[in-house]
Amino acid sequence: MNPKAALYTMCSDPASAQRTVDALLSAGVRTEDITVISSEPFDGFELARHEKATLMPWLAVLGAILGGAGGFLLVSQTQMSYPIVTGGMAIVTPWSNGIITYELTMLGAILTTLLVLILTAPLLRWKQEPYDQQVSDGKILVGVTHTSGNFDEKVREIFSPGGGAAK
Amino acid sequence: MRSKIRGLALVLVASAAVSAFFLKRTSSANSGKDQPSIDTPEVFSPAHPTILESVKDFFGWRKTPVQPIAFTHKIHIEHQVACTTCHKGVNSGPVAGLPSDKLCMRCHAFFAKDRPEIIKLTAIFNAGLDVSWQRVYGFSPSAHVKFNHAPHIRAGVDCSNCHGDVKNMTVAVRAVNLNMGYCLSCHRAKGVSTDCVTCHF
Amino acid sequence: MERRDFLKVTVLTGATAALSGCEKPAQQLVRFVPEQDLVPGVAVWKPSLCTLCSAGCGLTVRVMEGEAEVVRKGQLGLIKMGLAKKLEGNPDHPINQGKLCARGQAGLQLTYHPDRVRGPLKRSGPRGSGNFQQITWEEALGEVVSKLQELRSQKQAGALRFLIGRLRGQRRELIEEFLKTVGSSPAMVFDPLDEPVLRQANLLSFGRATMPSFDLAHANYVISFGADFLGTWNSPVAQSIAYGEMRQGHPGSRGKLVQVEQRMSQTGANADEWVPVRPGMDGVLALGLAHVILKEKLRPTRENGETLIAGWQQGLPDYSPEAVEKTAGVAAKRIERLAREMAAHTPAVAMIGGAPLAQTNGLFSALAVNALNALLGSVGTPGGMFFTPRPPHAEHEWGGFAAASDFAGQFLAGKLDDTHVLLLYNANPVFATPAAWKVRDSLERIPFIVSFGSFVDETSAFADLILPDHSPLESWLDDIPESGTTQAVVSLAAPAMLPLHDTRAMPDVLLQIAHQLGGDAVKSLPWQSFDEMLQASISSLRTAETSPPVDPEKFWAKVQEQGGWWSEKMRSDAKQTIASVAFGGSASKQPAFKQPAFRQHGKPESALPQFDGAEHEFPFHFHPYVSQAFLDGALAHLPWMQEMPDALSTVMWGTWIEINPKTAAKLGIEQGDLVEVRSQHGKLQAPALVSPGIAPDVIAMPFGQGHENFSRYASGRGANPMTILAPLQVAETGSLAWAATRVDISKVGRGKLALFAGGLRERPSELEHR
Amino acid sequence: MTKTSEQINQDLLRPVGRTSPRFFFVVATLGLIVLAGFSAWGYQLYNGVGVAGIRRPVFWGFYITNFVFWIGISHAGTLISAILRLSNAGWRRPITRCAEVITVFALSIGAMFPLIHLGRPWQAFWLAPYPNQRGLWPNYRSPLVWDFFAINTYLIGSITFLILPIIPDFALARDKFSGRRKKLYTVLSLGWRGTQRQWHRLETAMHIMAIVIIPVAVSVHTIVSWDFAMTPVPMWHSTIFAPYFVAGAIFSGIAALIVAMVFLRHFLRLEEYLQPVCFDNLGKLLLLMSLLWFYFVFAERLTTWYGNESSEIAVLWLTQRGPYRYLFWLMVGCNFVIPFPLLAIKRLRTITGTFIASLAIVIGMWLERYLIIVPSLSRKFLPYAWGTYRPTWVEITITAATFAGMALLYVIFAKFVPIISIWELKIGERETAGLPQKASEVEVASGPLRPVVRGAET
Amino acid sequence: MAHRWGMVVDLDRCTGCEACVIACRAENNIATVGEEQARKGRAMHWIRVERYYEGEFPDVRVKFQPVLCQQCDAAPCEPVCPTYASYHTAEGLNAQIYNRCIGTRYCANACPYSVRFFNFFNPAWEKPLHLQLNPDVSVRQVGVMEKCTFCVQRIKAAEIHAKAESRELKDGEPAPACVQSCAPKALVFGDLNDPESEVSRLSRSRRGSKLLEELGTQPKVTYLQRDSWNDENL
Repeated sequence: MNPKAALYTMCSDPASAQRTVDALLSAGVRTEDITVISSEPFDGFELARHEKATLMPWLAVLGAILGGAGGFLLVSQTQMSYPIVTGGMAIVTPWSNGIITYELTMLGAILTTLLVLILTAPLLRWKQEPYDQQVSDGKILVGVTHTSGNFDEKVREIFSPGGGAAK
Repeated sequence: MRSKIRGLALVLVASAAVSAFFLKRTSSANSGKDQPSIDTPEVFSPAHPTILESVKDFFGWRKTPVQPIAFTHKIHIEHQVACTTCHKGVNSGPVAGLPSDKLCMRCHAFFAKDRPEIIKLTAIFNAGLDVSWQRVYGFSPSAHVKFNHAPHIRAGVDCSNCHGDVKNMTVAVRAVNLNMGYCLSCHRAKGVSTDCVTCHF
Repeated sequence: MERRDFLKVTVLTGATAALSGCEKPAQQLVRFVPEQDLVPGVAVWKPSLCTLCSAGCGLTVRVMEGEAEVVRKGQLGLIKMGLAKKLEGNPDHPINQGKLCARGQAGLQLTYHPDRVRGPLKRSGPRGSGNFQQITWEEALGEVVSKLQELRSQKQAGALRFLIGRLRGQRRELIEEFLKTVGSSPAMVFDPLDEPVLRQANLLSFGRATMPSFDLAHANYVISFGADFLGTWNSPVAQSIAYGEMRQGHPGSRGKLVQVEQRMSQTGANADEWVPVRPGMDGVLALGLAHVILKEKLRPTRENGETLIAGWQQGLPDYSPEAVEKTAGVAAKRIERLAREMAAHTPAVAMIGGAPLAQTNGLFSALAVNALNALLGSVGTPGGMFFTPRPPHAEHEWGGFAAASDFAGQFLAGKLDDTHVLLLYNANPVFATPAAWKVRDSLERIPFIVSFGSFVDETSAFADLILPDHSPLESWLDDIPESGTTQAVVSLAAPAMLPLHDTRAMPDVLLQIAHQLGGDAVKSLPWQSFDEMLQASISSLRTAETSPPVDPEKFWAKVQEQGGWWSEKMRSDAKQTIASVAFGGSASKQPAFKQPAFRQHGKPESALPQFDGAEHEFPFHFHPYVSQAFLDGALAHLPWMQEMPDALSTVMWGTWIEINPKTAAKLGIEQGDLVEVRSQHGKLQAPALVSPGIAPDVIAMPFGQGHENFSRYASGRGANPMTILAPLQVAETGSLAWAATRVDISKVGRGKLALFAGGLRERPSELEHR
Repeated sequence: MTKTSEQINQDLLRPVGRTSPRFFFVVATLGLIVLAGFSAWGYQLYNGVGVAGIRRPVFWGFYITNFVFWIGISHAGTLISAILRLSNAGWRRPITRCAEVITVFALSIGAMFPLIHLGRPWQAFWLAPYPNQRGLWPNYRSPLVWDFFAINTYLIGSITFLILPIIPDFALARDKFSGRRKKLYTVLSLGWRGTQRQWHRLETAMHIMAIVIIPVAVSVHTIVSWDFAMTPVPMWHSTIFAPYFVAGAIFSGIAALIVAMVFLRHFLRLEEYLQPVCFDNLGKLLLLMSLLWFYFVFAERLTTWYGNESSEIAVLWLTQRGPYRYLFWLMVGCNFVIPFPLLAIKRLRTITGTFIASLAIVIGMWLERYLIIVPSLSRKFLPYAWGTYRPTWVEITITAATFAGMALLYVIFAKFVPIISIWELKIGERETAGLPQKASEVEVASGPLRPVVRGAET
Repeated sequence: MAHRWGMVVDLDRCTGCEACVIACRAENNIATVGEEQARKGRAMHWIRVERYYEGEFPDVRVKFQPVLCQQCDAAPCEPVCPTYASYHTAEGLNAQIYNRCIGTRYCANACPYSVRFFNFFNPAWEKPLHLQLNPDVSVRQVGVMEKCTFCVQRIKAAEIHAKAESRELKDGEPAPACVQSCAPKALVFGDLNDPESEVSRLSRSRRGSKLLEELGTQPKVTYLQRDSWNDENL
């Protein structure tokens, strides 16, 4: 049968979704295979245990550092590489250097955050399954991907009766 | 990136133009008389005569000049005519200068009278007119650059450095892209001043 | 195109072109073969002369090759020619020694003025309308010659009159010679800037009807009665140079400048002490000073003063400080102090000019000042006043012009009425005479008027023919400066550039006319062109100082190259140079002047000025003055001058009326309000300028603006004070007493002032708040 | 009262879904004004900046005033919503987006003015550092170059900050609409499904952004103030300027926000969402800023007056007693005298009260910018060079157009995007409804799974 | 040794005749803006003679003070320019590079002396007035700032000329138009690096001071204050 096949049900509130998820887990479904989709975040609930950790903040810091370095190199190197005659007046001064560096540091952080978000969320992938428009009405979709063979039955049982159609 | 921004600027200028006409009409209607433009013999102004001109100038588009007479440098130099015979300002002042056809006729009253170009020349001269040579490098006045030939000649810079191999040109053409970078590269190489005010004032 | 539109041109420049999308005509125009061979981009300096005022400075003209639009054979085209780019002072010239005033430098715009008359014109509209049509030189000259032959045949050569402005040297000689040969009377001179009263006074005092020179460089004390000698009077550049020396030229000793006037002039602004005096009381004050000096025996007295000044022998009993304080309004103590100062700090010199001489008692004031100079022992001595020696060959002392009273006299004597043909050159009486004189009407009555002017001005507008002269830079020029140097000077210069338009030099035209008339004219005026005449006239100088005489051609070349001839002998310091002149010396023969009657001046009753208008009805003295930018108005058509901020008012592009702050407050007038000035003879309107530098009972206004018809830049701009002046005359000279009118003023609305300055004071009072 | 997510969806998507003729009328009117503005600008580009009223010595006039003003307004959103997010104030939820939108648009408008103001705008790209044959780079010592960097950073930052929380709402719109709109929102929602992973990442990103954007916002207006403080111009060359400007910026920003909210509340019928509490809290904030503003003005004026340095005192008196006195005291009235009682007295701190105060402040703050720039320039050190400035129709038209432009952009935005962050609101609702927030609040699953499945029933 | 051009203005000699003003116009192709623009405060005079009244009638005095670009060593106009259009040359002049100027007008605000002038429109010369234009100086166009250059074109010409003759510049050899035209010699120009030049000598005078010295702009123009007259002068 199709390995991409996914089963899902719609729960009316986070609590029941939580129970469903727990049931699935206790049924031995791997947490990565459980997809919970909701129209709002439920920070309090442990609907997706494996999703807690992310490097995003650290990456942002890294981006900031890169941006800053870039900024500093820009102001210093461009001037040095093309010596403009200024009759002995300063070309780049530490203070103004600092300002440019600062701005580009921040820019670096912002852009990396955006980038990391897009890559890890992930965004910009339009055709993704499973999904159900009822989510927008406040329902919570609990689905299982990559169910294969013997699991199917258990999952169906947990979802049944009236469980969502298997896809 | 630069071209992008220029494009943007272009859009701005264009939109400006459109609305400007709109407003221009109304305003001149108020003032009761339409204003002469810089093209009338009335007024001299550095303003561009048309929007189109200004755009051209902005992007540095210049149409290649068509000389009224196909003067060939090659032949003249082969006949041992020195550059300074005609461009006599070149080692005394800023401008090399173009000769009037009086000078041409000093020789061509006798030489090569049968050549078609010379016949043209003679006709112009006899009409009491001067040949209206076209500038080869039509620099825009907004370049605000003051180039002085004499010091370069004194410094032993060869004409061909900037004018290309005129010796072997028939009608002079743009051989070198005389942009600021070109000047600078030479000034840097020769360790001459790259102070802006050396050329711009 | 009017001035305000000009701006719009700059604003909307290119707009219509964009609409029509046409190409620059510069690319369509044909090119003519150049007439001169110049090295492009390289400047050559050519000597020339400044003709804008009586000083007669020498110029060097920066000439570079350029492309001019010209008409050749009726076709418009481009030609490479030498173009004058800048005017500077001729470093070798004894008068201005390489320096040049603002006006002189702006003279450059005379040549390139867009409204210059570009070819001979014939009147098409009614007189004064300024409508003309172009004709050829042949037609024009033909018409003039026929008119003159008519006169000759009708034996009325006397009905030909030549009205000229300030003119010296060979041009003047040529005109007079021409008039003589056609049997007409000498030219009438009209020059509002001339000081006929001072000439008359100098004639009486020193036997020289000449403007004085001053050795300011060596003076320790200078008292000037109304003479704006740093701005516009006499020889400003020479005097400014000397002034600089007086101030800081001799380390340790710095001369003092005292200025006596009612309205602070540019010179007054530089004075160490500014002494406001009642209008017309300058002579009284001068004698008051003399009184103190005589009384306290501060200087050895001069005997022969008595011949001119009543009571000189008795020590001027009528002019005690107290008496003078009453009349002149200067504190007695101050008079005594000033007198002692100047007596102690000789060489001290007094000068008088401008408004004081334009009072009815102007001659008295001038004589009083001359007497004061004599008393100070500063006549003909270093640091004093003297007369510039005349070059050996100049037989006439033209100005040495005839006194301007000449025009006034002859005009008022109705001489213009029996005139059939009037030739005009450099004179604009319609603009620069009081409306009360009705010059227009008399011009109307003259059947045929020919103008040699380069511009259509109010007077030329009456001409039937305009035969435009070259601009000075395009002409052969010569001049004999009358003051400002210790050397005898003959300035001479060849044209600095080729003519731009289809114009002809006035002298050449005159010669041509003479030759066409034939007869004696050809004999007395044998020259084909003016430069021949110049060469002939100056050749006599070869022998003047160098013996053996230099080769004529060499001499001619040298004169042209250095821009004139000046005496080598009389160079350097003032001592031996100054011609010895004695106060009260007898008068020599002066063609232009009526022999003065040696009557005594200074009897108090005759010393006081009269004014036009009753005090209760016209409470203010009207004090017009020569404009720093436009002089008498002859330069109002130069854009540079129009946009030059006036030194004191900082006004550009307009006239103004100066009012004392107190007076303004009393009348509820604020800066920039439109004010109406009324005299018995007319009224005018101009914006008010509130200035601390003017007496509360005086209203001052510059000459120069208010042209009706004088190029796009000057026409219809500002108001002309001349129009409301009373036709009073200065006693014994008949010249116009232009400072003797009384007026009343009132606010009529809001005016427009273009001021360059923001604040009036370096420390505005509001800064003192706390 | 609480609302179900259906209701919320309905109410907040309504303005996006249905379009009344009034909308087109508003857009048309505003559009015309904006067009007029662009024509004026075109006229100016064509003829030269001389068609504006600027002159020697007042080389900066309306344009730079508007620049500073709009950059100031732009501090409404991002800064405020960032602070509120970090402090996790519940009442923020309905207003964050209105605020952030203001930021983005005000900033883009403000950033236009240096261009409008330039003598040769077509060369403006010389401000950007890029390699070129001339071997020339921008002068990094120039505050204008600092501006260039700061404003770009801020713009990118606040656009991100605005877009991120919109994504889920786009997804919602995608599901609710059909046809062309569906396609549009499908693209805009960037493939958002609402997986726990996406939610988690999004919230982390928002958190980082909120932290980063605050110092950026502060730096931007600091640098704007330095455009003035760096030059030796009487009363410009002062260290107080940076904080003074930042405070003023937040001040005007909040005011602008309140004004916007009132309009939204009225026209989009969001009475139940933009509740008085928001206005009350913002009002308090505004009161604080008003006091702060007065404090700065007082400090600045006092120092100048006491110092009595001639050139500075000239400007001081020019504004307080001179021709500018009417504007000056009007400004004080608008920024302090009027708002203070309205905001301080609880009974007056109603929606209407805050609205009036805010309007006054918006006007007052514009005047403040004008009075900072023009009088100082017209009274520089040498009295001879003093001069007075009068704006021309060109400047006035362009200024008017920017206000219209702001409104226009706002209206159009509200037409395509739910102006209140729906998903954040839902969280708020669930809090107020006392629904379980944590797993521990529901009884842990035990026994047979039936109920669970029943729970899964629809 | 590099030159350092400077000027001395002797206020005791200056008569306010404004010859310098016109000399500058003629030399530097300064546009005439016309009455309306003049009234709007857009008249351009690279050098101006400031006039300050002191006291009230009848005890009035006037101070004339020519003001031109002070060519400051620490010029406020330079650092603020984002494009280096306003910068410091090797010889210590504050140069204004027209074709690099984008017209922020920031320099003009920063300049305490208000000696910078802006081309609010394209200048225009009614023909044939344009034939007077000096080919050695750019004709500026709309949107660029301009100011006194110490007649750098004259300095350059003199330097090139001297170099061609392979000699050093003589004192007072390059003279700006204003200095050249000043009758009472109130303006003196020269090389401040040459201690023997007239300008150096005069700038060491007791009367010497700088305009708005307190701002620390370090101008290269020295003003010699007016002397007062008293009997001890003799």
